[in-house]
Amino acid sequence: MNAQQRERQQGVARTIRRTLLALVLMVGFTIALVPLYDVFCEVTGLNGKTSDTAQVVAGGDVDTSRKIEVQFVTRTSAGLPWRLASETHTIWVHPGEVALARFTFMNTGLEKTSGRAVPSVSPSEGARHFRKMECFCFQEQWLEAGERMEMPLVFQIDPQLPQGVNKLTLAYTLYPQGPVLGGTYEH
Amino acid sequence: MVPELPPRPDKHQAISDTAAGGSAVDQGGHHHEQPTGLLRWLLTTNHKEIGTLYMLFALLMFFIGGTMALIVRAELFQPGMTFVVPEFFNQMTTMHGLIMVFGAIMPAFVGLANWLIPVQIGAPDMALPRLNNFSFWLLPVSFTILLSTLFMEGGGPNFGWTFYAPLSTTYGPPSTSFFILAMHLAGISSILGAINIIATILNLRTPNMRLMDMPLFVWTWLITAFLLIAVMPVLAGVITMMLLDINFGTSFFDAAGGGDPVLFQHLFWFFGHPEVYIMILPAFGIVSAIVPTFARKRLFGYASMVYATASIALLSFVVWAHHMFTVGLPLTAQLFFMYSTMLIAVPTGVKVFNWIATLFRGSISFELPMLFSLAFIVQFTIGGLSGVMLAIAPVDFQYHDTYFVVAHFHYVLVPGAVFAILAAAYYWLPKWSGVYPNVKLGLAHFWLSVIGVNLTFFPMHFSGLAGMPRRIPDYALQFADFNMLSSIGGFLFGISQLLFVAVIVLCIRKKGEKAPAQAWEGAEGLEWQLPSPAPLHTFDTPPEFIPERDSPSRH
Amino acid sequence: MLQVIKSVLAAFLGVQSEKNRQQDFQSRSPWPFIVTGVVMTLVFVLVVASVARWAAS
Amino acid sequence: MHSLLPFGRWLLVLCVIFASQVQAAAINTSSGWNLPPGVTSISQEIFSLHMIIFWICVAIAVVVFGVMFWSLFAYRKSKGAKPANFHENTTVEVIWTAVPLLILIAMAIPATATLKKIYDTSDADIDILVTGYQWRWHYQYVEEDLSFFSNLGTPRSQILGEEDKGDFYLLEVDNPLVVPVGKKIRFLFTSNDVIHAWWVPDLAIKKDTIPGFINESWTIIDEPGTYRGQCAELCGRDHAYMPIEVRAVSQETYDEWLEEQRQMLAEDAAGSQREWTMDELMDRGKGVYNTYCAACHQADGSGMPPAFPALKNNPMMITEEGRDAHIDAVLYGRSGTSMPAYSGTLSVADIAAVITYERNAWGNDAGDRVQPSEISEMLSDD
Repeated sequence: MNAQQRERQQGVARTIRRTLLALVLMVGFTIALVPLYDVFCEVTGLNGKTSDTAQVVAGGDVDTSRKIEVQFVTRTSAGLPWRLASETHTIWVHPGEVALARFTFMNTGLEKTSGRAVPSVSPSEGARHFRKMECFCFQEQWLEAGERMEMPLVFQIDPQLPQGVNKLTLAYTLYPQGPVLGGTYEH
Repeated sequence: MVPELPPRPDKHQAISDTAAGGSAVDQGGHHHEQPTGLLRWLLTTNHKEIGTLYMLFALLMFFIGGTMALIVRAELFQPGMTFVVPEFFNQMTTMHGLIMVFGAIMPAFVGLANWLIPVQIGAPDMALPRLNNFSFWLLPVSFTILLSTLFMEGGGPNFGWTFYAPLSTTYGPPSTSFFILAMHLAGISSILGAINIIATILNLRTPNMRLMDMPLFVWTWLITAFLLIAVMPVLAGVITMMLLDINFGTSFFDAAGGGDPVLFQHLFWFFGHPEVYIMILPAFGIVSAIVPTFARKRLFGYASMVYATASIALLSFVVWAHHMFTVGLPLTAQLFFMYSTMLIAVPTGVKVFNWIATLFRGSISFELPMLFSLAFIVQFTIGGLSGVMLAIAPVDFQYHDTYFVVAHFHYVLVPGAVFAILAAAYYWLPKWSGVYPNVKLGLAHFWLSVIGVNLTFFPMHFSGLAGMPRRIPDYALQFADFNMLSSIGGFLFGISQLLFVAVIVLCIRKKGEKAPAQAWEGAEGLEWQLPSPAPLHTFDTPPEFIPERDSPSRH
Repeated sequence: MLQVIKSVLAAFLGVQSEKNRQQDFQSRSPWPFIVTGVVMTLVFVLVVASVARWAAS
Repeated sequence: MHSLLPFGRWLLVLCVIFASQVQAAAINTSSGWNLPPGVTSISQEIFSLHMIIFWICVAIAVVVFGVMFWSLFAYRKSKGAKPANFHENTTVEVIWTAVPLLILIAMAIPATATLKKIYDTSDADIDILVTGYQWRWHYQYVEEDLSFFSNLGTPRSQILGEEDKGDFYLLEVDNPLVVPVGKKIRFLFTSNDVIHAWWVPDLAIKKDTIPGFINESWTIIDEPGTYRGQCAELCGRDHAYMPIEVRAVSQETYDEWLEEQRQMLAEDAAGSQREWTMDELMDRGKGVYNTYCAACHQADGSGMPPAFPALKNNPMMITEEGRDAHIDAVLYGRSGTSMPAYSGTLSVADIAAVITYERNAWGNDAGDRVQPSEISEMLSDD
């Protein structure tokens, strides 16, 4: 083995170390992308997701110069014999004002089951300005067969809401919770 | 992982300089005790043999994937559920895409890289010959698994080659886990191949050859290999998350558990868009080798070609969401991806202009590789222009997920990448086999392919604009004429590829005009100093390389 | 360093003057170019993002 | 090696074919070669953007291919062309980088303006929630308490070629979406299962419907008429069979239609209380079955085992013991299979009818009736 070949072999070893390092970094980056995406969405309102923990009331004045129409849409999904209804379709609030909306859950099935309401806000730019102080969507709910329960949503529209937005739609989709087997839900 | 160079026999007389007209010098055989027959191919660590294996595998996959495309085209020949049921149709479109992308185009380029990079940079072999063997043999395993899913209960993957969640997770067939396994194996194969190529290019160049002296094919592959290293882990990550969602109750992509189906698309296209460039950059390198040869004039703007390739590669990481204009991104994001996508057209345009400037005031002849390369330039440009149209987000609302998109990416990949691969085959076949490809068969292959491919894909622009969504087995009556044309074209193109097989068989059986070392008059590069066919072991002693004389960037 | 940045900028456009090109050829290590390229890509992203933000408002 | 002549001639022919195709595409805007200009101001803006960028691309193609083919023609080796020796020119390179850049910037400006208009969903008159299902659309008039499913209207016999295909083959539905002209309609999009995309070319709206998430878009339709579209995102087996039909009508007609729908709902509610005859149930059940069940279980109940079990002679459907399981399966679906829950999809009358039909058709002889009242009792809240 001559000098040139030794040098080449060392070079190859170095390159492999570097590419493997790059590979590991990329794997790490990929794993990091999932939480990064959530952070990114929360900051930019990319996907209309709202915060999944209770927020405190933002201080500051109520902006009485404008009124925002907040619209509620509810859906249930396959596999959960529940109904979810909102008391009203829309309420009008001033930015900064703390408001309350009531939702009624009903289990029309024959067994005790659990479900969770997943919120989404449109336009998605409004998502991060939709502050929820109390919401049934923070955790899963259990209902006995035939049980009916009323649950409140306490929220506030951040006065920072962009000027162009004057209507927010909050959609709740009710999903079954519990063991997920083979990709389909047991009920 | 211990890097290992192939042993260097001392008694061996290296071939250097021109051996014009020389027939194959038989010196490959006496190196080691080589197993013969099947075992030899199974265990080979020789870059030329592995390159051949890769290319034959790609050809086989091209025909399997092509047959699936013809099943699709047969169903679409006329409206109605006429030939196959929708479940099977969806499996065919999905498998066609997966096989063509991961089984045909990528392995074909890796095969070309294996064959050509060592001989173009004057290296005796790839840097990691055994790893090379391993990364090839992962592919047949991977695609056997993938194809076997078709025979499993519930059928194979039926969710499109982009496998969007939750169609591929919560609603996927039971065979999805096998599909994920197959993709993992193909991905590992690509990553290992990329590491090998980078190690070879950066370390085994003949003395005096600087990076800016490398042929463009080597340059494009170096950049492609970096892209592979960067994005294949992302693909692996996505499919692993799918696997967890399907089998272990996580919900990365399932809204029911707090996940987000759109996250899947972001991750997939963060891999997928660079992947698109992985499938086209080596084609740029091939065309940049062939056009100067038959224009008998040096490539115009060598350096700007390198720069343009690099900036295309970098920009390819920041345009992914143009595949997702309709998922409901906020306005700012929409604008960002529209602008960045439009800008990526600039370096791509530079490449086309450089090729044309190379032709300008050359001395042009029209041999088979040149014909395929010229067709590549025209057809790829058509695909590029429809790409610019697709970049305009508001208009993309009308184009998105229609046959216009199908026409666009097929123009880039079939009359584009596939034509470049065919051009490469015709260009280097004399070097590989020692004989020129049969001109009559080759001409027939070329013209039938050009007509077939354009007849297939050009009408798709119109069916798309007229409103035909992609991935549908049955369609409204106003799309019938265009689809009939596309189907006729598809069968013409598909069947005419048998001529290519005939050309290759003739070359392998050495039926044809013997080729000298310098097989093409205007060709430049170290590979043309080797006799045709190139012996199994070459450049055991690094060849002489004088940048002022041999570099493609000399003055 | 300035030279590398200039070269990378030129590379983005695919244009480079003869003299600079010669200079680039002299340096054997590609790393400064690669690092600068990645950094410039980030700068490019920020510029396009702020243009998009400006256009959206 | 071989002569240029056949090559050149072929290319010329090819160019002429291309050019004429492109020409025809551009001119016959209404003949199904091109995007429809559509019936909203946004769709027309998009159409003109499309035409501008199309002609720019044609112009670029003409120049680029012109220079290319002229070079191929003029510098043939067979005509004794000698190669020149230049291989770079900074001025030229700067020009051909700068010019495309300027063209692209010129394109980006109107595109940005249009995009901003598309995103302005404020001050809508009507809100409609569009939900994608495998494989049908569901429309909910948010302020009106009115909602319904919209299924493929083309009979299966046309799809299978047993009957001639109609003019609107695969583009017709049973219940079209009805909207008034001249009103700003805001669409909200979501999905029940996988991702679909709601696309009506004449309105230039294409938006993905994503399970658990909500998207929006808007339109003001200027001309009354029927506008057709399709699902544009692969959503499984019957992706091709979930068309969209939007009927834009005058405000008066719209109000009448709303009134009609309300009456039908009231009738349905009344219907769920009364006793239905076997014939009524079988008649209604057959229609429901063919719309919702026949794609998997087949019109003759033979199914496609193992994925979709046969209903004909299915023990569940011919015995008294199977009755509860049968009703349960239709109401809540079958876990681990692709059988969906229909309790939220179909009215109680439809559910009762289809179960009765399945128990008494194709030689099944359970002989019992399932009454709507029975179903509504099962579904009742208390």
